[in-house]
Amino acid sequence: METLAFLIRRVGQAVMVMLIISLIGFSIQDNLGDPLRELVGQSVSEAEREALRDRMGLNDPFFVQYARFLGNAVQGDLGTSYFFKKPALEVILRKFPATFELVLAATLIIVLVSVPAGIFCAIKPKHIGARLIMGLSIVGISIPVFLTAIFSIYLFSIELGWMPSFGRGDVVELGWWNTGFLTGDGLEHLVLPAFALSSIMLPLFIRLIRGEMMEVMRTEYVRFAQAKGLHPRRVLFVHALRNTLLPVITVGGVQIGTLIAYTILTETVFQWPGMGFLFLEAVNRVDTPLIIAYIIIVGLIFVITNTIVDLIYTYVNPMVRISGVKG
Amino acid sequence: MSTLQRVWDSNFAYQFRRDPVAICSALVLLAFVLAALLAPWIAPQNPYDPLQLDLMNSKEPPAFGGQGNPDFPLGTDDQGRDLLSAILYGTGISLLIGIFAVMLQAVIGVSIGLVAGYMGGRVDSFFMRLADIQLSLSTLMVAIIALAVFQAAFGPQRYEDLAIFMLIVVIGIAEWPQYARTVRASVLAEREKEYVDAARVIGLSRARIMFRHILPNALTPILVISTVQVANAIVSEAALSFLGLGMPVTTPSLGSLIRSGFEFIFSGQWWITTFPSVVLIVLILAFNLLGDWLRDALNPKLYKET
Amino acid sequence: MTEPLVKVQDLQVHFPIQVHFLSREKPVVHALNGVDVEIDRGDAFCLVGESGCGKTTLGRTIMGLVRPTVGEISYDGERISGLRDQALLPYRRRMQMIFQNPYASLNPRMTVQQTLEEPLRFHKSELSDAEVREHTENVMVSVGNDPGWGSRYPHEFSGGQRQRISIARALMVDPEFIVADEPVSALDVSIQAQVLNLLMKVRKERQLTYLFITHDLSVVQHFGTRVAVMYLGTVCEMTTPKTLFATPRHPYSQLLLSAIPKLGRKTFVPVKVPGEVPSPIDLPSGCVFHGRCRFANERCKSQVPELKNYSGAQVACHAVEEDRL
Amino acid sequence: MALLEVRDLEVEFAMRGARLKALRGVSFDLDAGDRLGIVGESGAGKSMAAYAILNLISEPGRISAGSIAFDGRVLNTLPAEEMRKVRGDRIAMIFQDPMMTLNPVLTVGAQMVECLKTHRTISDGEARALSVQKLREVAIPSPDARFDSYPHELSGGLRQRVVIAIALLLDPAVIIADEPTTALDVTIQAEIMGLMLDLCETRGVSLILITHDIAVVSETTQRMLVMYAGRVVEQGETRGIIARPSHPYTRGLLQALPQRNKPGAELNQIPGSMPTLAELPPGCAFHPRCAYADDTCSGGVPALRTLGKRLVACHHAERLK
Repeated sequence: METLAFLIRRVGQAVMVMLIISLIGFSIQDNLGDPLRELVGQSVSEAEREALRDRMGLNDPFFVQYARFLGNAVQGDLGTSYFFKKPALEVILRKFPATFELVLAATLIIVLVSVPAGIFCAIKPKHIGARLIMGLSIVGISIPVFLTAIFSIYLFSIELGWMPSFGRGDVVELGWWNTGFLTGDGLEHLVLPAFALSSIMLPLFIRLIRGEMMEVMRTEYVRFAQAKGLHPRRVLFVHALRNTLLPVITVGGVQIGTLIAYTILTETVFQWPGMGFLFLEAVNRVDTPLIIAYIIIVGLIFVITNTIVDLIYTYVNPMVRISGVKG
Repeated sequence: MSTLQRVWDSNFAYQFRRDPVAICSALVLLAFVLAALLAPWIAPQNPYDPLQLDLMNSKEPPAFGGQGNPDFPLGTDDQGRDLLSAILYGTGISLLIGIFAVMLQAVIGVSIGLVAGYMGGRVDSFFMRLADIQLSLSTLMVAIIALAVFQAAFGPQRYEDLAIFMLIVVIGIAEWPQYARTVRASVLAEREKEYVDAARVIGLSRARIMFRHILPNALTPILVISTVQVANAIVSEAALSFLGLGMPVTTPSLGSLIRSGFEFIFSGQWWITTFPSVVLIVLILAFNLLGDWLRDALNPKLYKET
Repeated sequence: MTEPLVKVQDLQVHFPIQVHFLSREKPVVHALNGVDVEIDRGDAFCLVGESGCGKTTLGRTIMGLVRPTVGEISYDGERISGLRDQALLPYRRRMQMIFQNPYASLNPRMTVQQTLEEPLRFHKSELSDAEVREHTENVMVSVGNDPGWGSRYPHEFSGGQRQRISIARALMVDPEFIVADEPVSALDVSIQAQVLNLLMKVRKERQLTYLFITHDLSVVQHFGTRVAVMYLGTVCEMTTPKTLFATPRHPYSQLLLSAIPKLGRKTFVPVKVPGEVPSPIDLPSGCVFHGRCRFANERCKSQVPELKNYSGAQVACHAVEEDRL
Repeated sequence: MALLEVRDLEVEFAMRGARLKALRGVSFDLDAGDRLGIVGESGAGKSMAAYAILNLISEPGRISAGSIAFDGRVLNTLPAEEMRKVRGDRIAMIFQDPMMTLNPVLTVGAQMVECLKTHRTISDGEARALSVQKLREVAIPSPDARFDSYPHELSGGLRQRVVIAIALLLDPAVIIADEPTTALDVTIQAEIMGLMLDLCETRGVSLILITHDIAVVSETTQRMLVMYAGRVVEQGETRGIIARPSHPYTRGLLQALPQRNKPGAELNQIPGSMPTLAELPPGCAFHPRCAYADDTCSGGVPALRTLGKRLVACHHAERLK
């Protein structure tokens, strides 16, 4: 019952956010491109334009137009890209797999490295390795993603020639999806971009996990677990880790947005054929429908991932699960 | 005992004196600020003045390699601009945008945080929900989209003139939730303390309690996040300029210098990108190290989700 | 019979709990459920009870820090509950408060001098700087503090010293009534004695009236002239400490007394109390204590007992009334 | 030989380059089935002693001298793995705040079963049965249901019962209880105390009760030691000490209690407050607050010496008679 109520609330919230985003998207459309520009040439007279505007509903009140925009959007119609002359949604979704795989690879790197490294730094704070990790992490945080990307290209592609410098390599088509995970060339192309994308988030999470872990290790319940004579491994992984992960999950939810923002930078440097690269091109070409489609798709991704993160949090934290109120 | 003596003896100063990293970061920052302020006098040329640029001098390698022109110690970019001068001026622009953007963030964020924490109830819920949404959309994303739209709306020419102002405004507005949440969290924590009740028992007005009693106690976390926020703002500016949404090449910031050199890195002119990058990294690192130290030294209970 | 200094009539305080801003539920904590208390001039009136019994809320409501949901509070014959802040100011000078936690009750960013001067300058703005300083010094000396402490900050002092500074702050405006909310609970035993002695001394010197909130019955016995035992937002028994200790009437008072560890008692006498304190969100019907009371019957479960006089004590208990104990 | 022998225990902390001694030579014995009270004000080092016995002092603190012998083995030099087997199994601990002692994300049952499975080879079913049995013994209503509860679903009193059940789970020889009832209300405190005593007595478990409340110690223990600023100042039979304290501090502490004073009269207060570790006075740490102090007291640290049936660390203990 409570879970259901929680879900309903969460979905309600998601719909609210999407409404706001769509409103932003619509205002952009309303103020930016003139749809007539693409439809008719320069030769059409002002009177004819006005007639056309009326017929297309461009002179309707704001909210009528917005409602129409919303209705179309829900049906998957976000307008036609000026440049590609194709439905904007289709153009964007075509690029979705590339971005998704990049984010997935970077997320895997972040999770697989930050958790053990953070734990290690928390339990052996004086160890030379831990100090090294902490020192490197502050340097890592201080290097902007696009610089990591540039210098990794410079080092590994230009100087050493180990890695391809741009693009996605060979991809395999699986229905409407295309993946670089299945070819050696595709994986090789993924290494540098994924590393660059994870480069800021990784030290951030190492530090976060370390900090939370050290705080948890000082709590009375960890001391009690130690006083019970439990094996240090159990104290660490069963008692401390779960409590450490609660705030980490919350931050993770917030950071997903930043990660997607960084894909724009990474994809630009590596010319990775994903949504971010496409978006920047669209910005330069003032391809309004594509810009709006990108904003809405990205908004949707945020909302979905945040909802999933919330559900995971609820699952891990029994206090929310039962009472529904943070205790 | 003088105030100065008290400051010197305080735990805070003691920890600062004992920490070489903190001292170094502070010195580096001081050097950067001085260099940027004195740029018009110490820079070999004025990189903004097209008359001083000569395309004949373009892509000169750094002088110390032995093959470059001694007039350009760090080499030149593709416009023939002296890199050292461009970096000195660019650092100034980056710092300017960073600091003003953070001031704007602080003004908006602290006000909203105070109001939300003080009024509570629906006002609080509304602002915090808004902050949640904006944070989860990521500040860089908000900035990219906003600037992309502005650029499309104004056209590239007019946008270039407005760029510095737009960057400050957009980065300033995009990051207010950090301040708002931090301030709200400390206001909520302080509001429950008994010294506030003591002030109420005296009969002091709510405004006086807020500003005289609660706010001074909420300042420590504001100070701590400010350092890191300046670093973040500078990174954001650099990222936006790198994407071509920020400072134009004619009045380059560090980010736009990096952008202008990026394409030449493949053809061997590594210095155009590398030198501004190193400066940018050192600058951010110094801010981050200082922020880290401040956090440890003052040890405030910061809002967790920063 | 003279008018009591503080008169509390049928006071009820309910706090709504914030659930979610979209939720329909409006749960309420019943912190006080109809409390009637009279504090006479010169009393050291003690409120005693376990955590959550509403004793602190009662003190805070009298001080105007909490708004009553129902009921009325009068001070010196004038109604003060529901007054606006401005109208309350004349009373603020006459009533002051001392808090529990010496580490939180002083503003860490203000010097001792600033902390002490603030109430005086606010209420007596006509005083000159020299007069303010002189008064501050006098009060500091009267609570046994070194007047030279003025330029220092709270963190430089120990818990006991801070509590003495708090007391000095309360005395700055020469109040006649002081609410002391667990003023010694956070202190070590040897320091407790210092602070209790000080409170007794200033009471004698300044003819103060105290509302002393505590969970420690031994302090009540030593300090109080009257005592009210509270349980779950209601007063169960009101009498003098002497009577309470000699003949506790209410079953809860008896339980409380039997539970305090006695110095020098040679064996431990176990206490058996069925159940736990119920939640103040879902109050039990009838007498709030009936679920844990050995003497409870059907009437206790349905009818709320009222405070009634029994030679020297007011007790709210059906069993006492029916002489079933 | 006593079950637990603590000798000259010292614990020090590295702070700002300086070494601060939180414990400065603490010695005591605990016999099987005995109940020992450790009394002191905050900062006296009484909790530190408890953590030291279980070798749970964490950085930047460490045991810098002395020995802890338990059942013929020296605990503070045991390998970590051996020490771990003693904790929870032979020596169990109960902490102050039941709200903080139990892990919020694990069920009560999980926190009991893990303890059993760490120290014994036992099947899941047996572990559950035994845990529920223990929950029943500490008088928790519907123990079967409570086994699957999360800590935040229980009240403070119930949580402390769960903690006691966990401490008793493996029938330890010693239970160290660090302010077990301080966070609880008086009526709950009385119940929990009664329960703990009853269980220790019927099972022959030795108890070290650490508290600031002399009255609790006087009712529940046979022997007690009084600590001040990291040292034991008086040690002996509880009844004797309560009736006739030999150390000025113990005496001051007892006389400051309202129970020991005429209602309304001025309490016999001890002036000043306990020094912090960083600013310990020379000689006897109590001398600045002591009415009996003279030059000998500031000159030398008084050794803990035998006086009748008692140990006292005071140059002037004889004068208190």
